[in-house]
Amino acid sequence: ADPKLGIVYDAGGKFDKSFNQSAFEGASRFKKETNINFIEVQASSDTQAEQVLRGLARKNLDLIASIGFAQQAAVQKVAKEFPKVRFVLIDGVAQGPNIESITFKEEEGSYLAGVAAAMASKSKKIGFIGGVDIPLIRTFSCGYAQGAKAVNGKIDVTANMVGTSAQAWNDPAKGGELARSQFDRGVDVVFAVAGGSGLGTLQTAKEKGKLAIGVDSNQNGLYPGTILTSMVKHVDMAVYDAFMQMKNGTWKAGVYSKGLKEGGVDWALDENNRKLITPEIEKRVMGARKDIIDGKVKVIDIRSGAACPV
Amino acid sequence: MMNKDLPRWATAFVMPVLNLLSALLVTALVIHLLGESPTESLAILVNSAVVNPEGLSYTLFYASTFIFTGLAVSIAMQAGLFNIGAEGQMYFAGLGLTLAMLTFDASLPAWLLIPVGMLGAALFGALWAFVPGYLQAKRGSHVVVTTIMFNYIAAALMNTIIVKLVPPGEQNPASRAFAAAAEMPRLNQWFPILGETPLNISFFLAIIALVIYGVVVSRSAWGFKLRATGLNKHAAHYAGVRISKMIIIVMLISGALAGLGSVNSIMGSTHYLSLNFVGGAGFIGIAIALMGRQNPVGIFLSAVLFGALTQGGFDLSLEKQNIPPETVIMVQGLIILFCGAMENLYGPAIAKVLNLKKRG
Amino acid sequence: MTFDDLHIGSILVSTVRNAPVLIFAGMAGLFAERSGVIDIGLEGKILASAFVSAAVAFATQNPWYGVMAGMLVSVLLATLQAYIAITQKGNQLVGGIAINIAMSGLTFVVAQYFFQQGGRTPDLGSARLFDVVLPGSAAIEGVPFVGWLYAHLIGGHSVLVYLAFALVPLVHWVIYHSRFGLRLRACGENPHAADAAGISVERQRYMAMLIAGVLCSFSGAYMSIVQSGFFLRDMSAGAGYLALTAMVFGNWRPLYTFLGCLMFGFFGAVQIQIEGVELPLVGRLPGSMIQMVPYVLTVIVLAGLMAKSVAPKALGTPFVKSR
Amino acid sequence: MQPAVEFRGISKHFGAVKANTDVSFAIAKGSIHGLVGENGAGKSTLMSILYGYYRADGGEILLDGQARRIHNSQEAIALGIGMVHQHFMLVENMTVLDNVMLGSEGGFKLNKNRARVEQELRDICTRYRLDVDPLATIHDLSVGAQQRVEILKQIYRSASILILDEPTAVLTAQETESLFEILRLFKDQGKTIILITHKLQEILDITDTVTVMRAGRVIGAVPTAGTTKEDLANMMVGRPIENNLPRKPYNPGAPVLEVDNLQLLDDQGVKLLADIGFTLRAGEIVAVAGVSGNGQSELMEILSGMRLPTSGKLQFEGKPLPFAGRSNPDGLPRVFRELGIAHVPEDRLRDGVVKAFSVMHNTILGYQDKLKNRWGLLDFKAIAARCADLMKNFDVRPNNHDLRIGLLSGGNQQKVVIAREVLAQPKVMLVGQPTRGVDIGTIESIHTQLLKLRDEGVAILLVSVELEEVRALADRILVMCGGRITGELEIEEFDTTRIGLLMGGMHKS
Ligand SMILES: Nc1ncnc2c1ncn2[C@@H]1O[C@H](COP(=O)(O)OP(=O)(O)OP(=O)(O)O)[C@@H](O)[C@H]1O
Ligand SMILES: Nc1ncnc2c1ncn2[C@@H]1O[C@H](COP(=O)(O)OP(=O)(O)OP(=O)(O)O)[C@@H](O)[C@H]1O
Ligand SMILES: [Mg+2]
Ligand SMILES: [Mg+2]
Repeated sequence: ADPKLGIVYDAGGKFDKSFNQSAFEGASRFKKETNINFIEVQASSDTQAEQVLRGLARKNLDLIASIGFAQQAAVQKVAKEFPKVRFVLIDGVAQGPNIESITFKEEEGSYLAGVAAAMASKSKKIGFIGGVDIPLIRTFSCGYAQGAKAVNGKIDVTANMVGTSAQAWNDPAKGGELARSQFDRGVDVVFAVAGGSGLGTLQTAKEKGKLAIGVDSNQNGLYPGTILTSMVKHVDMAVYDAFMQMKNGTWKAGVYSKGLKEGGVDWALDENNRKLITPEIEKRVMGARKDIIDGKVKVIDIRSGAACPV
Repeated sequence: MMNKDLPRWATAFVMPVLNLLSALLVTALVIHLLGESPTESLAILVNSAVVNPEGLSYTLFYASTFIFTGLAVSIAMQAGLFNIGAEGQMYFAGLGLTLAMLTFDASLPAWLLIPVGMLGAALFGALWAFVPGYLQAKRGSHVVVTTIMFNYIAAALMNTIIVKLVPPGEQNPASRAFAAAAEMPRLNQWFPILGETPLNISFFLAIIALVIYGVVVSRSAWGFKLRATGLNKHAAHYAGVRISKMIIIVMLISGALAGLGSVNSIMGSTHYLSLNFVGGAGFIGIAIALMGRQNPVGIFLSAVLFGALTQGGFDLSLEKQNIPPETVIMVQGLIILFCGAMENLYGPAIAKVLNLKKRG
Repeated sequence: MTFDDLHIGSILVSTVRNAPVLIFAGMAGLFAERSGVIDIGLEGKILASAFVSAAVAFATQNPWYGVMAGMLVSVLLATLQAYIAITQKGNQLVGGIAINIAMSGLTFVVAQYFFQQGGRTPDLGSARLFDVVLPGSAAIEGVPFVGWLYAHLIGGHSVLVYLAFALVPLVHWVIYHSRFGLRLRACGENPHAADAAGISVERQRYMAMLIAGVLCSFSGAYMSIVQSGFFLRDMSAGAGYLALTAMVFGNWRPLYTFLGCLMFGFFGAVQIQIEGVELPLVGRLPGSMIQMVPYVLTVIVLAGLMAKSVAPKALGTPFVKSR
Repeated sequence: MQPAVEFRGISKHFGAVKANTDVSFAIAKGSIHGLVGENGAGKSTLMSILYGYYRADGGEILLDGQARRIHNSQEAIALGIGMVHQHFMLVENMTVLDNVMLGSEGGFKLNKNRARVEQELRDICTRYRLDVDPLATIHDLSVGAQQRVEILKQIYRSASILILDEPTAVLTAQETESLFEILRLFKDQGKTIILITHKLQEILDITDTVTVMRAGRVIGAVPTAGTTKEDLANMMVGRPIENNLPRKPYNPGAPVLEVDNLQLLDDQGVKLLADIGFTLRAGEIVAVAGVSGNGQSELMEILSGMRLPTSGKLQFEGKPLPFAGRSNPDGLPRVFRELGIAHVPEDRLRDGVVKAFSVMHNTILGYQDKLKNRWGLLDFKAIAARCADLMKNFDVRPNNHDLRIGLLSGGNQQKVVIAREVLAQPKVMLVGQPTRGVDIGTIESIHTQLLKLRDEGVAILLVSVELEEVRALADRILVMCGGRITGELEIEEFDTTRIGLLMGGMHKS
C-alpha cells in the first residue's frame, strides 16, 4: 500500500520563500510523480508543534516530515511516544531509532556564494542581509565571508539584519532599505538570507542595477540578469528523498549533515544567470566547490561553537 | 443609554449571543467563499475546542496565559494607564524565569523550583514595566508610547541574549531544556482523560489571580484608590492617593502579571526559552481586557473564547485544507468587533421588539 | 569611527524615503484624534490598503487604479470605525484593535485565495510607481554636494514621497487656519461647546475619519506599490503603531508629528549604518542590539523632553448630548 | 402683541423621570423673563428643548406666533436664539476670538476673517464695557471673564432671544451688576431674555415676569412687580424659607489653625499668594470674601494639603503642618485629613467626587483607608448602612446610594460631599463655594449644617463669592484681592460697599 505521509511546517508557513516552501516543493514533486498524497499542517508555536505531531502520529502516519529547528524538541518527545511512526526532522537534530535528522552545511554553499560575489564585485565591497541574528543566519554570513576572503583578503563584507522578531521575515521594505544603504556605501553584490524580506533586497538590487544572490531555492529566475546566483539548500530534495525512500522501503533513521558533497547545498547556474557568470567566476567557484568536496578546504561552521575566522 | 431600558436578561444574554452570531455569520460567509462548508467548519471548531476533552484541555492551556496578560492590561487600565507592553513584559519575564531555572533546576526540589520560577518571571516582568511606569509618573512620558517602545526593545534584547543561551552545536535559538523537576505539574496526572496536553496548574494559578484581582479591585481600599485614580486624578489626589506612587506600583503589578503568563508558556509547555515564545499573547491580552471590561468574569470568558479559537482554529486548518490558519486571526478580529466594539448593535432592535410585545 | 563612516548622505536619503509611510499615517491619525476619535486602527487600514493597492495594481497593471482602490478600502474601514465610535458610541480602542486583528487575518486569506502565493501578491513589475527623476539630474549629478542634493535627496523619489511632504504644511494650515480645522479641534476638545455653537459633532467626526481613511491609504499604497513592489502578509510591521507614537510624541500637532516621523526614519537609518561598525566605547555591537537603537533613543528623547503630552480633551469619549 | 416665545403643553421624559410635564407659558417680546425652581425642576430641560438639544415628547413651541420645530442648535441659532449654558461652552485651549468665531466663521479661510472679527469684538467690548481680550486663551481667564466671553458670543451673533441658564452662579456682585447692565441694554434693543437663577433677589432686580417650576410643572407665572422673595420661595419649595438661621452667640475657642506670612509663587515666579496671615479658632466661621481668582482657591488648596506653599508658617493646634522636606504634595491631603482637617472643595466635580462612582463610593472618598479592615478590605455592607444614614440625615435625593453620583443634581452632589466631610468629625472644616448653583431649599439645609458644625466647636474657613452667604454664615470676614488679605472685619461691621472696595484692592487704611 501507499505510505501515509505528513509534513509539518513551522511558524513561517509553507510560503515563506525559505525552507518551508522548499520542503513543500519537494513534497509536491513527490506527489506529482507518484500520485501519493500527503497531509500538511502548520505549527505556529512550539507548543502546537508537539500537539500536531502527536495528532498526526495518532493517525498512524508512516512518515512525518518536520520542517525547521523549532520542532526539534517536539520531534524528540513525540517520536519516543510513537515508535512505529517515522520522523524526518529538517534543520535540527533529534536522536531515536525512528528519526532521521537532516541538517545542512549552509556554510559550504554560502562559501561558494562568497566566492562568486567577491569575483563579481567591482568595488570589492559586498553585502549580506540576514533576517534575524540567530546561529543559522550567522552560519550563512560567516560562510559567505570566508568564501569572499578566500578570493581577496581585503574584500569588505557589510552585514545587516532586518529585525529581531518574527516580523523580520516579512518586511520587504526594510530588506530593500538595507540593500539601498549598503549600495550607498559602495556595495555592489548583496546576499539576502531573510525570507520574504529578502525579496525586497533582490528587488532593490534590480532597481539599482546591482547584483544580488538568492537563497534556499533557486531564485535566479526572479530577476534574470541581476541575480548573480542562488545558494540553494535542498530541503526539497531531503523531503523528496525521504518520501521516496519511504515508498521504496529504503528509509533509514540517522543523523545526516548534507553539504556540497552530499548534494545538500549548492550554487545555482542556469540560463537566467549564465550571462553574469563569467568563465573566470565559474572556474573559481567550481574550483572551490571541488576543494571543499575533496576536503582540501574546510569551511568553518560557527554552530559548532567556533568563532567566525573572518 | 437605551440599554438602561432593556431588561437584564436581554443585555447580559441575548445581545452577546446575537453579537457572537453576527461574527460567526460573517466568518461563515468567508468560509463559504473559500469553498468549504461553514456548518462543518463550525462543528469541527466546536468539537475540537470544547467537546473533545483533549481539545478543551488545550483551550484552557491557552486561556491560562491569556488570563494573565488580560489581567495585566486590565489592572493598568483601572488606573487609567494603557499598557500596550504586556507582550514585551511577558517576553522579558521569560528570561527571568529561565535564568532562575538554569541556575537552580539541578539543585532545588520541584516544590521550590516552581515558586522560584514564578518569582523570577514576576520580577523581570515587573522590571520591564517599571521604566515606563516611572517615566510616566515622574517625567510625564506617555505610557502608551514608552510601552510600545519597550516591546521593540525587549524583542531586540531577548534576541541578543537568547542567542547567547543556545547550547553549542544547536540550531534552535533557544536555551537548553530545563530539568524535569522544573515542569509545572500537568493536570492529566489527575485527569487522564485530558490526554497528553500541557494544561497544568497554571490554570488554577490564573483562576486564583482572577479572584485576587476581583477582590482587590472592587473590595479593597487600595482598589478603591486605584479606580479613583483611573477615573479622576484630581479627586484621587484630593482623597490622599499618591498618584505617582500609584502609577509606578500599578505598572509593576501589571508587568508582574504579564510575566506570570510566561510561566504557563515555558514551565508548563516547552520547558525552554525560545525566540518569540510569546507569540502575540500580550496583544491578545489587550483585546481580552477590553472585551472583558476589566471585570474578572469578563476576562475569564474572553480568555477562554480566545483559547478556544486558537485551539479550534488550529484543528480547523488541519482538517480543511482550504482554510489557512490565518482565518482564525480574522475570526478573532470579527469577534472583538461585534462583541466588543459594537456590543449595542442590537439594543434598539430588541427594545423595539419588547415594546411591540408590551403593546400587543 | 570617522564621520565619513556614518554616510550622512545615505542616512538623509533613507530618512526621506522611509518617512512617508509614517507621515501619511501620522497625519491620518491626527485628523481622527483631533476630532476626538482614537485611531488605533491605523495599522489595519495600512495593511488593507497595501494589499488592495497591490492586488488591483497587479490586476489592472496600473498603479493609480491600485492607489484608488486602496483608498476606497481604507475609507470603508475608517467609516466602519466611525460608525462604531460615533453612531454606536462603542469603545474606540476595541474597534481599532478589532480592525487591526481582522485585517491581519483577512488580507492573508484573501491574498492566498486569489494568488496562492502564501498571502503574497505577485510582483507588480511595471505596475509599480516609479521614482521621479528631476530634469537635469544626470547633468548635475557629478557636481559635489549640489548634485547629490538635487538628484538624490530632493529628486529621485516617488510622487507619493512629495505628496507626503507637501501634506505637512497643508495639514497644518487646515488644522489651524481653516474653518474645518477650527471645528475639528473644537470637537476633539469640547464637543459640547461645538454642539452649542451649532456644529454637528457627529458629521465633523465622520468627515475627520474619512480624511483619515484617505490619508492612511497612501501609507499602505506607498508600502506595497512603491517600496516593495508587492504585498506580503503583515508587511505593515507595526508602522501604524509607530505613526501613532510619532503623533503622541508630537503632541497631536502636525509639524511636531512630522518631526516625530522623521525622527523614526532617521534613527532607523542611523541604526542601519552603525551595524557592524566599531563604535567608540562599546565596540562592535551585535546586530540584534543595534536594532533597539531607534526605540531606546525615542524613550530617551521622550523622557528628556519632559514631553507632557496633552491629548485632545474629549479623545476617546463618545459624544452624548447631555453632559 | 405676539409673545416672542410661547411654550404650549411641552412634555419631556428621560426614562422614568418626567423632566417637563405639560409646560405652558408665554414670554413677551422685549421683556426679561425669570425662570426659577428647585434643582431638577426641569428648567434646563425646557431651555434645551427651545435650543434644539432635546426633542419634546409632546407640545409645541411658537416663536412670534408661529409654531416651530427646532431639531438642533443650528436651527435654533438660525432662528435667532442664543443660549448661555449652565456650564460654559468654551473650548479651553482656544482664544476668545476662535471661540466666538466657532460656528460662524464666515468662510473656509479663517485668517481672512480673523482680523475683521477681532476688530468687531473690540468694538463690542467698548460699546458694552466688557473687559475681554479677544486674543487671550480661555484657560487663562477667570470664570467671570469666561462668562463675559459667553455673552460676547451672543452679542456677536446678535441673538434676538437670549437664554441664560444660571449665569450668575459664579459671578461676584459687581460682575452680576455689569451683566445686568448689558441685559438691560439688550432689552432696550428689543431683545427677549430668559434668565434662570437660584437667586431670588436677581429676579426682583431685573425681570419683568417670572415663571416658577416645580417637579417639571409650571406652578405659577406672575409679573415680578407683584411678587416678593417670600412668595417665590414659597411657590418653589412649597414652604417658607427661613432667612435668619438660628446660631449660638459668638464665643470662639482656642486657635486651631494659625497662618503666618504665607507665600506662594507659581512656576513662572508670579506671586499667587503674598503675606497671608490669620488665625482660625474653634467654633467660629471665618469667611474669605473676594472676586474669584484672587488666591482663595490656592489658599484652600494649601490648607488642605493639595498644594505646597512656597514659604510661610502654618500651625495646626500649635504644631507646624507637615510640609517640611516635601517636593510635591503627593499624599499630603491624607495626612491633613488624619489630623482633622476636612475639605469641601470649591470645584466639586473636579476634586470632590468621582462622577463614575456611586453615591455610596463617594461617601468614603478620602476616608477609604480609615474604613478598611486589617486585610485592607472595605466592608461595603457597613458602608452602605452608613451611607443610607447619611443620605437620610442630609436629605440627599433621590435616596438611592447605588446611583452614579454624576446623575445627581449639583445640589445633591454637594450635600453628599458636605455630609462626608461632616461625618469625619473634623477640627477644621475648609469649605469652598458650598452653594454654587444650588437651589434655595438646599442652601438653607447646607447653611444649617455648617452653623451646627460651628456651634459644635469646629473651626470653619469659608470661601465664598456670595456676600449674601458670607453675611448669613460668617463671624469674621477676610477680604482677599490679588493674593493678599486686603481687609478684615467683624460681622457687625458688615458693609457691602466697604467690602466691595476691599475686594477691588483698596487696602485697609
Ligand atoms: N439627560 C438626562 N437624562 C436623564 N434624565 C435627565 C436628563 N437631563 C435631565 N434629566 C432629568 O430631568 C429633570 C429635570 O432636569 P433639569 O436639568 O431640567 O433641572 P433644572 O431645573 O435645570 O435643575 P437645576 O436647577 O439644578 O439646574 C431632572 O430631575 C433629571 O432627573
Ligand atoms: N445624564 C443624566 N441622566 C440622568 N439624570 C441627569 C443627567 N444629567 C442630569 N441629570 C439630572 O438633571 C438634574 C439637574 O441637572 P443639572 O445638570 O441641571 O444639575 P444642577 O443641579 O444644575 O447641577 P450643577 O451644579 O452642575 O449646575 C439632576 O437632578 C440630575 O439628576
Ligand atoms: Mg439646570
Ligand atoms: Mg444647577
